[in-house]
Amino acid sequence: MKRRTVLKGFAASAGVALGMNATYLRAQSAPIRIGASYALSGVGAPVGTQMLVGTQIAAQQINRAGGLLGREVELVIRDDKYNSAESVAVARELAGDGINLMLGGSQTVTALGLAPLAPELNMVAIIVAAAGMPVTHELFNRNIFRTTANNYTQYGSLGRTLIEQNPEIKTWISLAPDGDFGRDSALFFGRAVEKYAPSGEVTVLDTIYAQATATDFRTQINQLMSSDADGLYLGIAASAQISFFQQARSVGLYDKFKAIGEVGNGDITGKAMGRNTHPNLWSVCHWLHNQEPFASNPVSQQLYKDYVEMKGEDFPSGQVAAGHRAALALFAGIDKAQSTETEDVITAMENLTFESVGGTVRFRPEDHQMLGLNYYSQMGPSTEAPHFQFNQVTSVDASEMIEPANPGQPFKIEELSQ
Amino acid sequence: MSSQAIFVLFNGLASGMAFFLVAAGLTWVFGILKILNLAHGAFFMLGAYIAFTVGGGWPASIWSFLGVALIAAAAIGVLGYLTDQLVLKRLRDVDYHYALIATFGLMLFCEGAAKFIWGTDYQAVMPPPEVDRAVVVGGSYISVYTLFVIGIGVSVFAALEIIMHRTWAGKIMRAVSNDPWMAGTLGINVPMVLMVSVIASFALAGFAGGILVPNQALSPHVGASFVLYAFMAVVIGGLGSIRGTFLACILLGLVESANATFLSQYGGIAIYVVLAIFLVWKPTGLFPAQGAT
Amino acid sequence: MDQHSSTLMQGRPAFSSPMLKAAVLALLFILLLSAPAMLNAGLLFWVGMTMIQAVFALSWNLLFGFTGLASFGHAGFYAIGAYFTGAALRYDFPLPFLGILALAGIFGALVALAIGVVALKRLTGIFLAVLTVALTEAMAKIIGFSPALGEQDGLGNIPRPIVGFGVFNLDLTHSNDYYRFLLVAVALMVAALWWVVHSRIGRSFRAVREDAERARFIGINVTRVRVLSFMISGGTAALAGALSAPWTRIVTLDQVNWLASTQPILNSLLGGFTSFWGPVVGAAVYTAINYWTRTFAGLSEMLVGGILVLVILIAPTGIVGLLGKLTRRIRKNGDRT
Amino acid sequence: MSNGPLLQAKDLRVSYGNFEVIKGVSLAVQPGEALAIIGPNGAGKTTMFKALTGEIDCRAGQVMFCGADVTAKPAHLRTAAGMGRTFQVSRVFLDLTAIDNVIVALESRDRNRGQRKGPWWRAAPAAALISEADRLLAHLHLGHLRDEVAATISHGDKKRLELALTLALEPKILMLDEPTAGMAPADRMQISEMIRSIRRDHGVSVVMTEHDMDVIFSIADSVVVMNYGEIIAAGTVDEVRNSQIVRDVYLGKDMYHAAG
Repeated sequence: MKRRTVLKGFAASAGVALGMNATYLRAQSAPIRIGASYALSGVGAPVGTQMLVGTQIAAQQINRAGGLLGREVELVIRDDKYNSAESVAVARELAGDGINLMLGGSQTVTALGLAPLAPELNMVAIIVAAAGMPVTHELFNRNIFRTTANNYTQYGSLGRTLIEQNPEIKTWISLAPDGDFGRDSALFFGRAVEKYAPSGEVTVLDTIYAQATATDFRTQINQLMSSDADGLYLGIAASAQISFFQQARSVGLYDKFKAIGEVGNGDITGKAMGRNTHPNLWSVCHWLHNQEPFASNPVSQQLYKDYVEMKGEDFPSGQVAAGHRAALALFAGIDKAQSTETEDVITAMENLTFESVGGTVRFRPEDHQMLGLNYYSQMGPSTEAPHFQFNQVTSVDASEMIEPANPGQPFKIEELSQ
Repeated sequence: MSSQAIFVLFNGLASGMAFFLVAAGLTWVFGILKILNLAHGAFFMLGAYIAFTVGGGWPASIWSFLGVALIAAAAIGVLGYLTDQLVLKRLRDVDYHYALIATFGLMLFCEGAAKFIWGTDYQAVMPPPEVDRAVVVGGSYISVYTLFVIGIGVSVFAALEIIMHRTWAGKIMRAVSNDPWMAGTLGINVPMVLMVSVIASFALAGFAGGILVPNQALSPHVGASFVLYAFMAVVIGGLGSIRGTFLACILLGLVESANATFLSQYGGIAIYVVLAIFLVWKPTGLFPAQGAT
Repeated sequence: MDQHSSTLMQGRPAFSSPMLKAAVLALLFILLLSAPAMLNAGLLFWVGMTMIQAVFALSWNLLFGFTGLASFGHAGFYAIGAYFTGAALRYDFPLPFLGILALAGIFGALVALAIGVVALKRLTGIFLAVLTVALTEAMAKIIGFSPALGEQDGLGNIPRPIVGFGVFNLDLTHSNDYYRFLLVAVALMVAALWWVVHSRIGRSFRAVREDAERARFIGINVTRVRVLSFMISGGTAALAGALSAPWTRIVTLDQVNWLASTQPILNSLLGGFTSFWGPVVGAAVYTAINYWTRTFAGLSEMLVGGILVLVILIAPTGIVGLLGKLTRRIRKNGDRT
Repeated sequence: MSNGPLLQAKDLRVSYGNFEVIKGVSLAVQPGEALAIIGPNGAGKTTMFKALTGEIDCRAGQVMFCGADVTAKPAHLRTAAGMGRTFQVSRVFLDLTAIDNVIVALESRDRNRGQRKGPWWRAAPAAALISEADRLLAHLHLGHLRDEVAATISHGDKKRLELALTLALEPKILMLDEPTAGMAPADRMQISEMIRSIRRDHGVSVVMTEHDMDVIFSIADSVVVMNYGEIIAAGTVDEVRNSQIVRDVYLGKDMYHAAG
């Protein structure tokens, strides 16, 4: 069985070398079927649909180039409904259909359902965007690979970026959703601010908490206004973040806080707030096609070109790149393995290096965590439509910010030496 | 401490009046039709979207803002007429559980339709420029827009009180609410009164959508955040009683505000404790309506 | 069954004779038992979820269809069972799995009892609707604040149990094995509910649903009957949740929200709440619709909402009611000719 | 059981809000006796009736039944103790068949007595109960409607079915609220004949409110006349018929109307 696949792969590459056309090859072998499970409905839909577009473009690109191992790539698209039970059902259904390669876990809730399942289903599961620490710690297993930064790296780097870019700000505070994520991300952010403050004299105040899905932040805004801080980490995401900005702007919070680092809404907030965007708002950034270093990156240029062709819009969301990157990782792994067998692909991916919109990235073999540059964008209002603009993008190398690999064990920040 | 108390008070009143704007239509239609319209929040949401579509994200003045809210009210009133003709009218004389479940279905349908029409991107509408600033009261930052919402809430309450207790139309409404059969024998066109009530209730939901849209991000789920509070207020106030609902909204707003200030690590819990206390202590509500079960 | 035939005892109109009904049920059981051999893992997962949803819907309909009380927060009971079982398995409570299941059911029933006692006299109508919704929301909030229950992320990585029967152990770690266990458990629960509905207790439930005042004046303690029904319903819903935790291997707040509470309502109405088997039919049909429309992403809310409204307006007695009407009409036509 | 009255009200007071509807009424019903409560509309007859059966609470006073104080007892316990009642507009379980209506009542009676016929695991009603229910239906001329759903049977049949439900409880006293309300004259006579035969066969006491004097005279032994929440006259049928006060406040206005 395995031998046949290898032979097919060989024949396919030979075919490409001999200049045979893709149609001929497709007729020769069945397509490689890859599951793509994203949140396409429910509250996760705004993000999930964008990621799917990125994945679809990646598949088109590889097929245009003759496919993988000489075979066409076929995506089997499913909606996990931003719901862990649904993501479990999807994974089982895909496995039952004979699919052993999938992209999923576009959010932490779905990744937590999917991750423990991969070994049972003998699948390679790419966790596209779930940044929760457990994925590469207590939930780690060999079958999962994460193609996004984890929370510790991500929000530590955001804190570092903010203090390095705004060294004059001496007092920082966080507004975070109650729960694991909010508590941890505010902590990671604050630690990094303290560690990387150039002068060393910086105060991080106690975090203020709000409900993740709240619609009224006036109490928290009043507390922020009454605090001594002039730098803010905002851990509230999605529509709640926009509600926060709407309510905060009216009472003058924009004047008080000289810099805000937010959790990752990026252009979602920019599009909604338009000319009322905070003038020094930093975001976790996946991709900005017209900003350096993305603008001169060939992978990024091609993705943008294909996006415009496919969607007819010229302002792609950064999330498109997350779906694109995850798919590229899997394709590169299959290509390196010259096989689609689960075990072969895992072995190949453990030491994989590939090119993404943000440059070269690789996986850390111990815990299958992706490493590369993490980007942070700064935006503010603009006089022209869409009335907000990105002013600059900076990067931090993940390998400087990541915790030591410790697969199988829960992540504890207290155990890290400062 | 006193600064905190002032803030809790203002913020609580603002939340309470926002709840009331949503709850007013809900309690009205309950009083007349004895139907708890679970889709009320969804029509509120549609009102907010219509206001956004008509008025855009930056209202030019407070007058154009109010005008847009009235347009949203009219549009949702029309939807109310259609809903009444197609759905509610057919459920008048059957077990009220059917109406509850049908309006639940309507709610889901409206949310799905909103996603279909307006997409899933979040939108933001700013308050009109006249109220788009803050005043500092006793060290607390209070947005003038929230004072505007308090003013609108009190005005709507006053208007409903006058209509219900001082006018001929209100007398007819109350007669139908108390005993539709008797009202019918007295020559009142009961089906007409019921239809007008449904339209008015929906229009109130649309108006609330237009007024409250600058309050938070606009998404298809925006109704859910208010409507649960509105249900609680309607139950605590005494089903169908506008006065009771008004008081209950203020109470819930204050509780929520105090909870967020003094017990922020358990945000949103206190309101349920209050609800439970009321359900046990005053199960018929502050102002029990006649005939409500 | 004996010759006594009455509405209380009668088979549902869609199945005319008890013999036929028993044969259909036996066939269904055999089909479900052999499902692991015939279906792929994904479909099998759906079948398992449908069986759980069917029991969940039956528990809701015991309350609504047979006692006349509507709970709009039934997901709360389901979540009690699911979270308790999830936590017990995840944190290795020193309890046998069957004991965990039993405790989950008892917890559900006790919570229902507590609600019933507090809200004793007013356990009806809109009061109950709002109370159940609010309590479920409050419970979701509390779970969201509990690190041991996974807060917003849910309780994941739940291991499947090994059931000890003293002399031998039943290893349910594999999907197919747990599926068979699930099937037997569901069959037993359906049988128990069938017994409740068709027994003296069930008849007193129906009397209360029909006319609580009249029931009081034939000596029925209406409050006690309602609380009892609420307890059985809550306990069964909790058991359904308890069975789901090792099946999905993750429990999240999605199982405690409004939409989750709608699921049993939708299934019962779709299938027909006037019939014992209606919720089961509804759960199966709903899963089928869901399965065939899974590629039309984003339309699910419109679809579910639209179906609910249409069912209420066009066929308030659901699929089973509609089938019954059809067979009666056909039979009548047959008689005439 | 004592030898005193079967049912007794002592200085009963009932208010709706601040408005006192029953202003200290006392009455007694002896075992086997049939008592009619009459009075003009709004006199408090139905309220009095509801207070006696436990449908509403009273503000002050006492209700004694079989020698025990039942004032604080809810309706279902008074029913279990032997009080059977019918409603002005007959109430039966509309979605159930006639026989099931009776079976539910029989099962409730047995439950309240702590009896169970047949093994616990048996879902279907015991054969003994089914035949008892059949006998009751036959007794009230409802045998042919055995398997009809109650919602579909006629008004008069519903009244009889309600009586069957009540009789299934084997009550010591029958509380009948306007047993002939809304009936044609022929039906009224049939019902009063039936009530007489039940009294004869079962030896039960009867308390009834009624407008129709013919029905009252054919059933009742004694009569209590109420006006504005008070008893203005009491006695045997003949005594009340000839009482001047009664003629003044009651017969003068409503009597001819009701009888005609």
